[in-house]
Amino acid sequence: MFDHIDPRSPTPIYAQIADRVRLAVAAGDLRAGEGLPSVRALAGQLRVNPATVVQAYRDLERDGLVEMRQGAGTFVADVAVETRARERAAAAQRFVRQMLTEAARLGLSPTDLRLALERDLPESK
Amino acid sequence: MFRQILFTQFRWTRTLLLLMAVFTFVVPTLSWNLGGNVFAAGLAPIAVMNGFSTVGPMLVLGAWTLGFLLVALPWGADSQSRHVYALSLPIPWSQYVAMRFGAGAITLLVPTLALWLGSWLVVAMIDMPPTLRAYPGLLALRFFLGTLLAYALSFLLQYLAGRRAAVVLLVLLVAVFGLGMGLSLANQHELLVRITLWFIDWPGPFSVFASEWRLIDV
Amino acid sequence: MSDAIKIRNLAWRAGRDFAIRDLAMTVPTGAIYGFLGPNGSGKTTTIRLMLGMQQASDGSIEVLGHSVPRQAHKALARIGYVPERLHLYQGLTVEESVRYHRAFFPTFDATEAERLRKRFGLREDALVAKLSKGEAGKLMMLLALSQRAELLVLDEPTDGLDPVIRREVLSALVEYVDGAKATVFISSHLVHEQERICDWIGVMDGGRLIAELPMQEFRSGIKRLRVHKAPVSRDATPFALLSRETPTQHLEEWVVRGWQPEMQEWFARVGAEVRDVQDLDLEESFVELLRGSRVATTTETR
Amino acid sequence: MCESRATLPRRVAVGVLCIGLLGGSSRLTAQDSLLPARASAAALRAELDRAEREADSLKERVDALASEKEALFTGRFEAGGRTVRFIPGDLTDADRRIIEEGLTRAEASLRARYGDDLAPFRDPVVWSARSLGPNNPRGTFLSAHRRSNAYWGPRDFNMTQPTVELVEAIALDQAGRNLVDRAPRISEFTRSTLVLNDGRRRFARAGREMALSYASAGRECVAGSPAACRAVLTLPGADGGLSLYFSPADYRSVVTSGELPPTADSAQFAARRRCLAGSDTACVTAVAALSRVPNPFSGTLRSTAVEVALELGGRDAPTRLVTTRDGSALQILATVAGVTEDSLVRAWQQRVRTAMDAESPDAGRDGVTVAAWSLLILFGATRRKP
Repeated sequence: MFDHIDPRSPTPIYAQIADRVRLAVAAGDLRAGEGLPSVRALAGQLRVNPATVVQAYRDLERDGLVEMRQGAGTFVADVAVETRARERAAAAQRFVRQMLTEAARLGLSPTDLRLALERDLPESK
Repeated sequence: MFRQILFTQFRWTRTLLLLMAVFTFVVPTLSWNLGGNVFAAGLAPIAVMNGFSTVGPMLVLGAWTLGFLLVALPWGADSQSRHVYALSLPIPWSQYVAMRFGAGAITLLVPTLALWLGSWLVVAMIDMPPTLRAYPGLLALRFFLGTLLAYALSFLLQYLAGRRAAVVLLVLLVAVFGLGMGLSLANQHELLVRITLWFIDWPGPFSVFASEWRLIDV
Repeated sequence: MSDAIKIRNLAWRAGRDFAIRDLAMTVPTGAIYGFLGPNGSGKTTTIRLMLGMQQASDGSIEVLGHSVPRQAHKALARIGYVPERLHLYQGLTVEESVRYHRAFFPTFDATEAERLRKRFGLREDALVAKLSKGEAGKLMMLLALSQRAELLVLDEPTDGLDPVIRREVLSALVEYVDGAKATVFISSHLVHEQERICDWIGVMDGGRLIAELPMQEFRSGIKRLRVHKAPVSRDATPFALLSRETPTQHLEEWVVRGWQPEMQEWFARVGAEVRDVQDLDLEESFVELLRGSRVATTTETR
Repeated sequence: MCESRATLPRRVAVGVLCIGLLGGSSRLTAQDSLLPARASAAALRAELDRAEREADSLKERVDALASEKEALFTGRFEAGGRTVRFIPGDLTDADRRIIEEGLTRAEASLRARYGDDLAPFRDPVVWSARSLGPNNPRGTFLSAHRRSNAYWGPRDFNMTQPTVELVEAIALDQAGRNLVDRAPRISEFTRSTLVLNDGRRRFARAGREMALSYASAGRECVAGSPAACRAVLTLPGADGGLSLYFSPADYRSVVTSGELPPTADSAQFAARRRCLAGSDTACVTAVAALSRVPNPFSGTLRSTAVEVALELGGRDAPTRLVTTRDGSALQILATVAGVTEDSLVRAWQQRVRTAMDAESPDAGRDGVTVAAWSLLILFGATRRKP
């Protein structure tokens, strides 16, 4: 789940971690009540500052996606279906925005993008 | 803490200590062999005493060699990392140096004990006239003191000046000392002679070498 | 005491070519402080001064509340130190090295040392002289971590290690930091190593600390701008201009520090237009920062 | 004039002169008693005048020679009632004070033991001191004396007052040498050695020499036999002391140290070989064949007996030493000491054994010295970090 954390990406590491969790929750890979790895274990696994993991978990908690229980660990909260859908939409939106920024840098017009997208999307075939 | 310092000291110098112990054990026996007259008069005290005047200087030489190497080997181990480890230990530098010094001084006991044993063995084989006494313990003590002094001196040179400078200074010292001795034997009045005399006259540092190292005495 | 390390006005000189001048540095307690700088920039010297192994010619150093070098040994009792080169005695075995080290550090945890030894796969009876570079690095890290130190000072701890060992070592370090709430001071010229773990960054170059700031600020504050119709003058910019290049005729690329989105207005006022704002990763930021500082130094001296 | 104290050349000159004058006047007295004729009286007067003139010119010549010789000595002054000369010496006032003190001490030491009787034997005291120059602005003594007089090594010398001891020791040595030179028997006995200073050490050394000797007389003497001691103090007769010093058990060592004559035959060589290989009977034969047996005891050893005799004899002892000419050395020494030969031997034996006990080696001082130096050195070694 946390395989492709990229420290060189402009996106802060804590945000990357939080995104992964969000996506997993939205996709239903993580179910309510399921435990997330401990801060220490995750920091050790990713070789990142433990504070970074804590920050990611805090962000998720603020958004109501996880619960941090003192001494016990961090668990996925009971998330409503709409919330999950909203998370998914938000994730998709972030992805598209990122793509657009990159495209602008490469000088690709929105039309170019739309054509490329339609060609690769399975339904359009 | 000191036990570990002692342990490393011993680890680095154990071969040297063993060789020296063999050497000091053999020296008294040599004195009995070199004494001449052995076959003619049996193991007479005079033979041992004469022999000892020949091998006695070997003990002094041994004391200096041992003293120097006993500093150089641990210094070498420490300087391999440019003393980073020693400096990063949470004790004041002076305490570290003092412990290293103390550990080296304690290991001096190994060749000293060997000398004592060797002397004791030779003495036990001599038919001592009632008017003479043997001093195996005292000889061993003299050797210990002499070695300690040689050790302390090369310790000072090494820790104050580093390796290369230590060798240079030691050679210089020995040269001045030897030259002074030579000149004094040749009856020359020179400053060197006076310096040499200052060193070997009590309470000069080398007075322990100037006194007589004898196994048998009145 | 909120700062683990506090250095002020530090000065030190070696020969004619290298000097540390007026160095000030603050490492907050609990931080993981990345000490960046190219080889030969003075990182190791600063660390040696910090640990009282060399004597500064001027300035004050306070480590864990102890003034260095006078009370260096008191500070050292609470510091785990991993130097850039192997400093342990070659003639001892791993086990003997651990025992020797343990005798000096009051807080040394022998069970932890044993656990780490197994985890790192070090053989007890292996001679230090016979260890591979990676094993030697692990052994040094093992000793420093088993000390239960409040401050870890690591000088290029992973330099020259292969990626697998580097991972092992860094994981152990990160876990230790979380468990012991220790401060870590880690020097490296390998930038992306620091990128993951550090929350503070100090950048050293040519004997001077050219930047010291929280990682977040460091990363978000340095941007590459594409500027159309760039103004000739670069005076009175609200940000620090680190470099300026002209890849095409109409566009200039500016690397700036301390960028805020509101600063777009400044360009509008001078008749220019910012076409694009690019984030830089740590390595790029670091390179640009060094470049900027070096340009500034040469113009200063001119 | 004949009683005046003077330096050596002058004393020699004056002495020659005095003897000449006294001899002349005694001859005159003898001829007066014969009541000779006037003519012979006039001739005698003329002869006397001539003798006087000769004596005067001799005196002048001697004086001239003396002053010429004295001119070679650039340093010269009175100290402790005596004149001290230096060859060639530049002396500072500081040196003079030290020398004076040293001589006064030597004088006091001699006077305490022998009264004024040793006075004629004290002079001359001639020192060779160096012109010291800029390298040695204090003009202190260099150590030549100490080496030439075997004052080498810390056990011999108390360095707290080196120069004073130096002066004292040399003044006493010189007195001893002068004294023994005038007694031929004793000179032969001690091989011209007599040192009146630093007694205990030499007595201990004498004891060590005897204890380690291959001659049983020496070993038995330190072990307590007065007869053996008497043998040690006796110079041997024609047989080289074989019966005097050695017991048959010593013969093997005697054979080792002695020489066979060039004329020795093969049987004698064979006896020697068999003796060295362990045959006691062969040793008796081999010893008998020896051409020469070296004396196993040194003159220095025997000279300690002279010291004992001088001490026992007190005030007049030095005079008696020089004037007693008859008898063996031991008999002369008994006369000097004013006791029987046996008591002298016993007293000497006692002195040797006491000195041996007191002289046993001791490393206490060395221990303290080395410990102090090592600590000082260690302190120095902690001063600098690498």
